[in-house]
Order: sequence, then C-alpha cells, then structure tokens
Amino acid sequence: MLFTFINSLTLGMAVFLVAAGLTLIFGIMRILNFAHGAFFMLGAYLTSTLIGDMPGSIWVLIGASMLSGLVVGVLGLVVQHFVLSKLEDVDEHFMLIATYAVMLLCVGAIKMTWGLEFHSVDPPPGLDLGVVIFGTFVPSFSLFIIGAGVAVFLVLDHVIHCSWSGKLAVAIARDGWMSNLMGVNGPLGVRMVVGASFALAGLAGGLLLPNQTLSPALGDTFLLMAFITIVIGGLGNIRGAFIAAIILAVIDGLNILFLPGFPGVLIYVGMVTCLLLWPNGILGESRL
Amino acid sequence: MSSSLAERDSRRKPALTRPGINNTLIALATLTLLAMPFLTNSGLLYLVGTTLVLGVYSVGWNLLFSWAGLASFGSGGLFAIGAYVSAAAIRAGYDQFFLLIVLAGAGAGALVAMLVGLVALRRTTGIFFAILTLSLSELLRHTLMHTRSLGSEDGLSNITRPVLSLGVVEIDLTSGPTYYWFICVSAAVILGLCWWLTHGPFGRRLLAVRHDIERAGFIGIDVHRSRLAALVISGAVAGCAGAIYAPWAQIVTPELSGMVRSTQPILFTLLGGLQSFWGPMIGAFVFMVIEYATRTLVGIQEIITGAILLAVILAFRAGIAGSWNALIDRLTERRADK
Amino acid sequence: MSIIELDRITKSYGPIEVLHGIDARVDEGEVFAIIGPNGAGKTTLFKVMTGESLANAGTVRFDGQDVTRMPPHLRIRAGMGRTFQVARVFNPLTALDNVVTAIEARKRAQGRTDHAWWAIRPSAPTRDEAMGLLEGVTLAGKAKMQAADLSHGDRKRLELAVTLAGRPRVLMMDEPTAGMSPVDREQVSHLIRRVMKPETEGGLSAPGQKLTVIMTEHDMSVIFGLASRIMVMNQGKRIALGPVEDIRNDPHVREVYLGKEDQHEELDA
Amino acid sequence: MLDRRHFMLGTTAVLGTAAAPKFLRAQSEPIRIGLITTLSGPGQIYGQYIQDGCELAVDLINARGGVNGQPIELIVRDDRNSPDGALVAFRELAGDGVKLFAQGTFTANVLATLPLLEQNDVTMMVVGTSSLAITHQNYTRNMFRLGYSSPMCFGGYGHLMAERFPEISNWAMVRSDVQSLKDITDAFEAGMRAKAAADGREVNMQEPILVPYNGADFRNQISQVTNSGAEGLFNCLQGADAITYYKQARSFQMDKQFKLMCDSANELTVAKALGNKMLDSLWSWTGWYPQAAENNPTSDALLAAYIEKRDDPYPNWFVGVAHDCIATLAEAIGSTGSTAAADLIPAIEAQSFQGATGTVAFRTEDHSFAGDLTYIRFGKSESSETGWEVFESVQMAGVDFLEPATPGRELQ
Repeated sequence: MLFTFINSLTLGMAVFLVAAGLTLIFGIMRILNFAHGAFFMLGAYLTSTLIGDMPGSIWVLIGASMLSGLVVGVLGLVVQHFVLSKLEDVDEHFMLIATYAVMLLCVGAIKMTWGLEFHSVDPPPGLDLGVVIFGTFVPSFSLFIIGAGVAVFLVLDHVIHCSWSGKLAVAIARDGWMSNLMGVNGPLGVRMVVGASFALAGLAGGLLLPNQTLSPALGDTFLLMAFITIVIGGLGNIRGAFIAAIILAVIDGLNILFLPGFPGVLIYVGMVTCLLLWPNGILGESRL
Repeated sequence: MSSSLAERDSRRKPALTRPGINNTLIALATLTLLAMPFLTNSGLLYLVGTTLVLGVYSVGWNLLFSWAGLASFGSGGLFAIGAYVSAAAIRAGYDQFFLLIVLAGAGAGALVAMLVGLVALRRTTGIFFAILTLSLSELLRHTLMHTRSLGSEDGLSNITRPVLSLGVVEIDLTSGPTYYWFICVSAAVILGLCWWLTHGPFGRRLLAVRHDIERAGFIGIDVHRSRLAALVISGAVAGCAGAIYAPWAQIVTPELSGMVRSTQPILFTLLGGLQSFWGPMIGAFVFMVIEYATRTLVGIQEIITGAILLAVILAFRAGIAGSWNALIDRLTERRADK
Repeated sequence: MSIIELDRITKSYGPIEVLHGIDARVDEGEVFAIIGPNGAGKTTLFKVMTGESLANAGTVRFDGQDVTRMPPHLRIRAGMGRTFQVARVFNPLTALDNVVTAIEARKRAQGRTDHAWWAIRPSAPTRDEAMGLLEGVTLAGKAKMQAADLSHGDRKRLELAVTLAGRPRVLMMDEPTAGMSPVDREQVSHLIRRVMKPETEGGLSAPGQKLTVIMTEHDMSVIFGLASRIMVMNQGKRIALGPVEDIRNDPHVREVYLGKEDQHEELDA
Repeated sequence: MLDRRHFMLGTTAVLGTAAAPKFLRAQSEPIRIGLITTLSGPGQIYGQYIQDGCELAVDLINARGGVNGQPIELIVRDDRNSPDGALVAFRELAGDGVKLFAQGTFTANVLATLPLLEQNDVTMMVVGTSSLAITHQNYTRNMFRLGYSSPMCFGGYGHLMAERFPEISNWAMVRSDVQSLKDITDAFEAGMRAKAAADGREVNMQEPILVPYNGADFRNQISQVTNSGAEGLFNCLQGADAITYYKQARSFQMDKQFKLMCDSANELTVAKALGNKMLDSLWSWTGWYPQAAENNPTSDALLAAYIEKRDDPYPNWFVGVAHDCIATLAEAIGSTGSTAAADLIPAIEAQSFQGATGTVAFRTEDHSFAGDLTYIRFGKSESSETGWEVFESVQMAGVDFLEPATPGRELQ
C-alpha cells in the first residue's frame, strides 16, 4: 500500500516537474503550450549529450540539467520573439496552433539531430539502488524525483508570491495596461516568464532523464498528463498544479490497487469528475 | 444626406464585387469536385473524397467554434461514434438502409453531444471545456481499444460500400466514383443545412452569444439552450461525417477518436479562416495539397508541416479566406478608384 | 403601483457584506435614480435586480412576481431591459442585425416568431421595427455598418435601440453618460426623455407602453434633469429615498457627500 | 532529404515515358515496387528499418544487374501512422500502375489496404506484422505475409523455454494494455503449457500484469512482478516502454530475482540502449540475427551493406525481413518473367529460397510465412566493448508451430 503510493507519488512529482513550466506560461499568456512536451524532450536530449551514458554524481546531473534548462530557456525566448509576440493581438487560438507548429518543428529537429534510436542514461551512483523506509523498499531515484518536485514547487511558490520579480510578473499577468502605467516594462516581464517556463521544461527533461528512455516519443508521454494536472489544479495556479499532481498520484495508486486490468484509465475518469465538481479547477483559475 | 451617400456608393460600386467573385469561385470549385473522377486516378480521388468528408466535419466543428464560441477538443470522439455506428450496421448486413444508417450516425453524434452538453455546458467553458472534451474522447478511444467485439485496436475492417435502396430505384455505391458522388451530394446537403442555420436567426443568435454571452442574456436569449443546440448540431454533423467516412475508408479504428482527428478541424479552421463559413473547407483542401505535394519527402513530415503552418499563421492571421477577401477588396477598390 | 419591489436585499462576497437589507419600491412610469459614492453598492444592487448576481437574502419582485432566483434572460422576457456602463453591442453583427436579433429574441420568447421556418432574412415587420428603432436613435444611416466599426457614442445609441427592441417595461441604465462630453450628455438626456414618451407624441415608446427607468448616474445635472425620485446609498445601506427636492435638502445626504466639494456643489446646483 | 540518385531516377523515368514509344521501353523500364510504411510519428523507428531493408535489397539486386536485366525501383510512401494515410498512398501508387507492394508496421494500416488488393490486381508483401487477422478473417489471395504469426514465434518461444528449462514451473508475465499483445502472451502460455504437458509436467502461468502503454513510471508493476514469487518472467512490452521497464527495475535488482528472463521481441534494442547497464541475461525472439546465420551469403551481404549504410553492426530484425520481402518478389519475377499477380501468386506459393532470415517459404492455404525461428540470449559482459554480448542463439523450424490455416475465417 505505502509502496504503491510512494511510487505513484514519484509519477505525480515527475508530472508536476513538467507541468510547472506549463502552468507558468498559461498564467501569463493564457495559452496551452503544445510545444512544452517537445522542449521537455529537448532538455532530456541535451542533458544526455552533456553527460554521456552516466552522470558522475548527482551534482553532475543537476548541473547538466540546469545548463540544458538554460539553453531551452533561451530557445523559448527565440520562440517568444519570433512567434508568440507576433500573435498577441489576434485570436488566442492562433497561439495554440502556433505552439503546435513549434512542437512539430522541435520534434522534427530532435529526430534529425539525435536519430530515432532509443537511448538510456543511468541514474548517478548512489541513486541507482534503493533504501528501506518503514520496512518498505523504496528506489532512491524515486526519492530524488519527489525531492526535486517539492524543491521546484517551493522555489517557484516563493518566487511568485514573495519576491519582487514574481510580483512584477503577477502584476503584468493581471493587467498589462496597469503595469505599463506603473512604468514597468511589460514585454520584459512576459519574456522573463516565457523564458522561465521553457527553462523549467528543459530542467525537468534533464532531471527525469535517468528515469525514462530517450526516444522522440518521450514528449507525448508527459504532455497530456501535464495538461490534465494543470487543469485539475486550476489553470495558471502553481499551488493548484502541485496539489493536482498529488491527487493524480493518489488516483493512479487507486487504479493500480483496485483496477489493475485497466491501467491509466482512472486518471481520465478522475479528471472528468474533478472538472465537473470544480469547473475552474480545485484552487480556481489564476493569473499566476 | 444619407441618400446622396448611397448614390455615391452605387456609382463607385465596381463591376466585379467580392460576393460575385467568390460565388463564381465556389461554383467553379463545385464543378471541379464533381468532375474529379474523370480528372484523376483513384488515389487522388480517395484523398479528395476524404478531404471533403473532413471538410464537412470541420465546418460542423466551426459552427460550434466561430458561431457559438465553444472550442471542443473532442470532436474526434463524435466522428468516431458515427463511423463505428455505420461500420457496425453495415457489417451486420443492414447496408441497403444506408441512408438510415447515416441518419443514425448523425443521431448518435447528436445524442452524445447533448449528454455531454447537458452535464458540461452549465459548469465549464473555455479551456476547461476544451480539456474536458479532450479527456472524454480519449476515454472513448481507450474503451474502443478494449472492446473485442469492435475489433480492439485494429478496429473494424472490410466494410463494404452499400447499394442504396430507395424503394423503386437502387443506387450502386460500391465503386469508387459513385461513392465519391454520394459524398459530394451528402456534403452539399449538410453544408447547405449548416449554411442555412448559420445565416438565419439561429446564426445571429449564436453570434450574439459568442461575442458577449452576458449581453445576449440581456436581450432575452436563452444562452445555455443556444449553445447546447450548437453543440448538438455540431455533434450531428460530426457523427454524420463519420458515418459517411466509414464505407469510404472501409476501415474504422479507435484512432478516429484520438487527438489527431480532434485537432484537425482546429487546424483547418485557423488555416482557412476564422469566422468564415467556408474557412474550414478551404483549410482542409490547402492542407491536403500541402501534404500531397510533400508526400515523397518522407521522414521529415513534422518539419515540413510545422514550418508551413507557422508561416501561414504568421503571414495570414485572418486565415486564407480572410486574406483573400481583403485582397479582393483592395483590388476591386483600386479598380473602382481608377 | 410599484413595478419593482426590493425587500431586505442582502448580498455578500465571502466575508464582505456589500448590501445590507435594502428596501425600495419603484413606481410604474417614473425615472428612479440610484446615487451614492463609489463602493456604495449601486452596481451590486443593479446586478441583483437584473439577475447577474443573486441576493443572499431578501426578495426581488417584478410586477408582483418573485424573480429573486430567476436567470437574466427570463427577467428580460418578463419585461426588463438593461444597458451597460460601457456599451455592449454584438460586434460580429451589423447595427441592423443587432436590433433584429433582439426583436427576434423577443418574438421567440413570446412564441410569436413571424418569419417562415426556412427564412434566412428577418421578416418584413421585424425589419421595419428595427429600422424604426435605428431611426429613433439616429443610426438609420449606419444600419449596414458592422457594430465593431461604430464610434463610442453610436455604440451607446445602438445599445439603447437593442435594449428597447425587447419592449421593456423597466429600462435599467447603468451610468448612461459615463465618459461623455457635456454635449453628449445633453443628447443622452434628451434621448431618455424621448424614450419615455409614446410614439404618438414623437417619442420612442410603443403605444400603450408605460416605461419605467431605473438608472445609476454620477452626473447630478443629468439626474436632476430626469429623475422623479432618488435613492441614495452609502456603504451598502439606503440612506435616503424620496423626491428630488427632498433629497437635495436632506442633511444626511449632504453629510455623505461632505468633503467631496464638487459633489457638494452639484447637490446645490 | 531527397537524395540525388532518387531524384535522377525519377527524372529519367518521366523523360523516358514521355520520349520513347511503349515497345522500345520494355527492357530498360524499371520494375516498380511501392513501399508503404510508417515514416512519421511514434512508429517511425520501425518504418525506418523497413525502408532501410527494402532499399538495401533493391540496391543489392540492382548491383547484380536487376531482375532479368530490369532494375528495380522502390517508391516509398509514408502511411502517417494511420489507415487513411496507407489508403491514400496505396490508391495513389496503384492508380499510377504500380503492381507490386510491400507494406508494414501497424496491423490496422495493413488491414485498410487488404480489401483493395484483388480489384487492383496487385501482389503485396506484408512486412513483419504478427496479427492473425491478416492471414485468417481478412485473408486475401494477393497478399503474402512475411512476418511471424504470434502462435508460431511465441508458441515456439514457450515451447523452447519449457524444453530447455524444465525446472522453472512458475511464470509471471507483463504486457502493455494493448489487445494485440494479448495474442502474444496467450501464444507463449499455450506453447509452454503444451510442451510441459507433453513432458508430464505442470506449469503455473500467472495472469499477465498490465502496464499503461507509453507510460512514464512502471515501478508499481515492477514490484508486483518481483513479489509474484515466479522464477521465470515473460516481458511483453515494446520499444521505449520495455527499456524504461528494465531500467526502472534495476534498483529492484529484478534480474537477481528471476532465474530466467524472456523478452518478447525487442532483441538487441534493449542491449543497445542499456549498454554496460544491461541485465545479466535475457532471452529474446528475433526475426533476423545475422551473426547466427551460418553459410548464408544473402544475410552476410545484407549485413555488410547495412553496416556500410548505418555504421551499426546490430541491425534490427525488420531490416532482414524487409529485405526478404523484396527478394521474394524479385525471385518470383525472375522465374516467371512477369509482374502480373496471376503469374506471381502461384510462383510465390511454390517457391522456397534462401533469404537473409533463412528459408523463405509460404504456406499455400493462407500465405502465412513458414520460415525459421531464431531466439537469442544476451546480457552484460565485462569483456565486450559495448558492455554486452550475445551468448547463444537457437534456430528452429517455424512450420511446426504454425496455427491451423483458416483463410477467410477467424481462428477459433
């Protein structure tokens, strides 16, 4: 039982790592970024190129992930500059299709650069086995993912709700016109958040790399689940996304315990139920 | 004063007007489509037939989107329902009642859309509605994949094309061209109905709802009912298109309910032109041409499709229909100025 | 007789109570103005009357019928009409179609749809009525224009025509002159006066119709020129209600407006 | 991407058609074979192997002077991972007069084109697909399936394991919740039970544990498997799922818990991805393992050509099977001198030749492939440069395990 839920929590936190950036960009630009999964995947490929088959230590993994996050973040700025910023004044659905097109380009570029073959990167030494907690065997990399998820959440929550730059971003998200009036540079704030969102995608790709298999389909594995998470939590709401990721984990655990013949189905049922109970997400829709 | 203005207007009116040009184009396109079986091989004919069906399906989706302001990401599910109804009925040997089967497909799509709408529309809108419909169609896909009697993930294949029995006459639809013409006629009927609905009082009501839902309530429109009606009609069109599609492709698979099918109308509509009746149809055919022209460039399909989409979206924000109309307006104005 | 009766209306958003047991009766045929400083609860009270938000306690009666829980479109069908502070018209439609849609909605609600079921164009009576309304608000020349392309003042006029198309018995106007120049304000006042008058006397009201107007307004000169009775609100409470002259001289009202010199002067104006 | 040679060939074909009267072209005109496979989306990796195999076959044949002096031209189309895409491609090429086809990867895409074969008078080689529907309820005479039916390759697999490891009597199975994989676990179970029963033993085959398809985290199902008490494991996940599964299983030290681990059909893909973190020992079925094929010059030539093309000494089995599809067509055209289905079908039914994968022959009744089966055992190796090596391979005749032929009817 405990074991099941710890494993499901690993999945939940992995999904949260991906969903964090997604909810950030939704908070400021009101778009569901279809390209997020592809950039997550790009982060994973970049990290694998940086560290080879096996990271020397946990810090090498984290460092390489951050570097990949940085690169992907810069790419995000490029996308913002050449695509998203050009579509700000037209129907929001254009933005949706634009991100879909960017996703196709990104996936195509990954296939051309790294090929179609499957690759695998190992967890760093020390994280490749397991520990026993309360008499239950827990893989140590699971603990790493859960820790990473919680850490990313705490940092983001602090930045958004407590720091100056976060408040600035929130101000822009709430009212672009007002922030211009206040003399705050609106586009700069938007760029900041978009860059951060893409960087988070890249970072998540790197951190989850030793947990997954690298293939050009990796992005799809997470994208839909991340969508579901941020919708259950309330769009643009980072705390909501975190709670939703935990709910997702519980649902997944229940699925395994009580409905093993239909793996992954309860998540959809749960999501439909959640949406009907809380039409705007558990914590409500929020602009950051 | 206003009358003199009108006079001046009529004097300035160019010989070629936009509606005139566009109607001529629509007539030409219709003739070309009807003559298709004489012009191409069966591969291209199949592609054009499929595109027609998908175009009709997308026009139905756009009725919900551009008129009622609801973006559904689960229309593929409704298409799949129609297709499976039609496939199962034909395989069970009811193919002489094919027209009834198509109606049943439309009915099934409408019914499911209504059930979803009754539960969902009161509570969710916007992106939540989009994600809800997306999940529901994914759920349907999972269910189809696990239903042995519906062929699991391989779907139902070997669907024969029917011989229509209309009491006294029998129309043989088993050959490619005849079924293609059947698609043309059905498309014309469905599009005609949609055109009628969107351009009459119902369409005006929906446009009011889309633009300002609260204000629409304040002129006495039952907003909820109007949107539900739009959802049901759109579901009927999707189901109907699915039912027509099944014997054309002769196979139906759970992937019909997948993301790809559900995002198709969105792509077509944005490409072809938002808030334009013919936009989705234009988008469908432009997409078809792009895909057909690049069919030999295998292995880099994502990059080609992505680049073209991006270019179109950045260059023609009004979609192809919007940009075309703007162009014609400019040209005719210039002529008039001379 | 009263056409609208408000009985101990209370409304709160979470812990914040915005309306504290408001009582009021609006008589048929009068112009009833609601005034008060910002945050007094005028707009909330307006919304409770129209059904945009529901009261936590108390009842709203319209023409003797309890409408407290009734959704907006049914109140409209029962005879309410409403305009907004910033004019809200249907941008995708032409000016004419805006009015046509409203007329059709009214006829539909009354079960008197008069166009053939297959017809795409509006019926001749509907069209004539719509053109008549547009002429009434001096927009006939712009009937074929897209509503999105109209100027601010034209949109306000169009909105009024759209609202009148519902043949309301009570016309509720939220800040009808907000953001307007003095000349425009005078025009709007004039228009409202015309709206009250029956067609036979050069006004805009349908024959046999007795229109009541409820309005919120900041501009005192507009109010004193139009209103028959005034309700003054402050901090969610009704602090005064009576004929214009009584309100002008009410010490309590003066106290509320004290410190706001401009308003004070307006009261004296 | 459009390589020059391909382009040139296309141009000359067009020019040739335009310039020369029909009778003059008879000898030099290439034999056109249409290849329809998945070259975008998730199945692209398998489609790429199939394309490689077919292209190499064409190159090898043309290097020998073609078939009866005529070169072969391969026309490749992407099925876009959908029945629709396959139909468009098929109808386009068939409408263009192409009479020879190879099609592969996903069953549904193949099922879409099967009803059209006879009316278009074409001969089609189906590459690799294991589904029973193709040779049973959806059987059509114009199709030959050069792929391994589930009862044959996985029934044989179960048989082999029961024969070699009689001491293991408790088996666990894992599969994705995809219906087609159920056929595979069923076949493995049936083969194992039949052999054990023949030897007078009992085996305990546990219900397969299901995992989500294209999932992200399999740890719960891994722990279910490791707690099952089974000694043998049959793992029926595919591609990335399988690798993620083995990878996440490492911290549970799964390979220490099982005496015997069998992968269904991922063969060396697993080893190539895991490298020196490969499991100690893993069995897998494979359609083509060139290193095991002794005295097979076709296989050697194909391997050499593949290494030259992709710089990879361990080609996926699809490469060999795809090659043999083209070789089958070439062989039949060579012997009959015709490309008409009426001539080719009886010729392919009758012929038996050595392809890269071994003996290539088809059962006359349902055109099911009746060639050889190959199983390999590989695992971690300190001495190998790659970190893993293949320890042994077993070949056996597949025809013994082929299910009864019921063309046109579902197998009961």
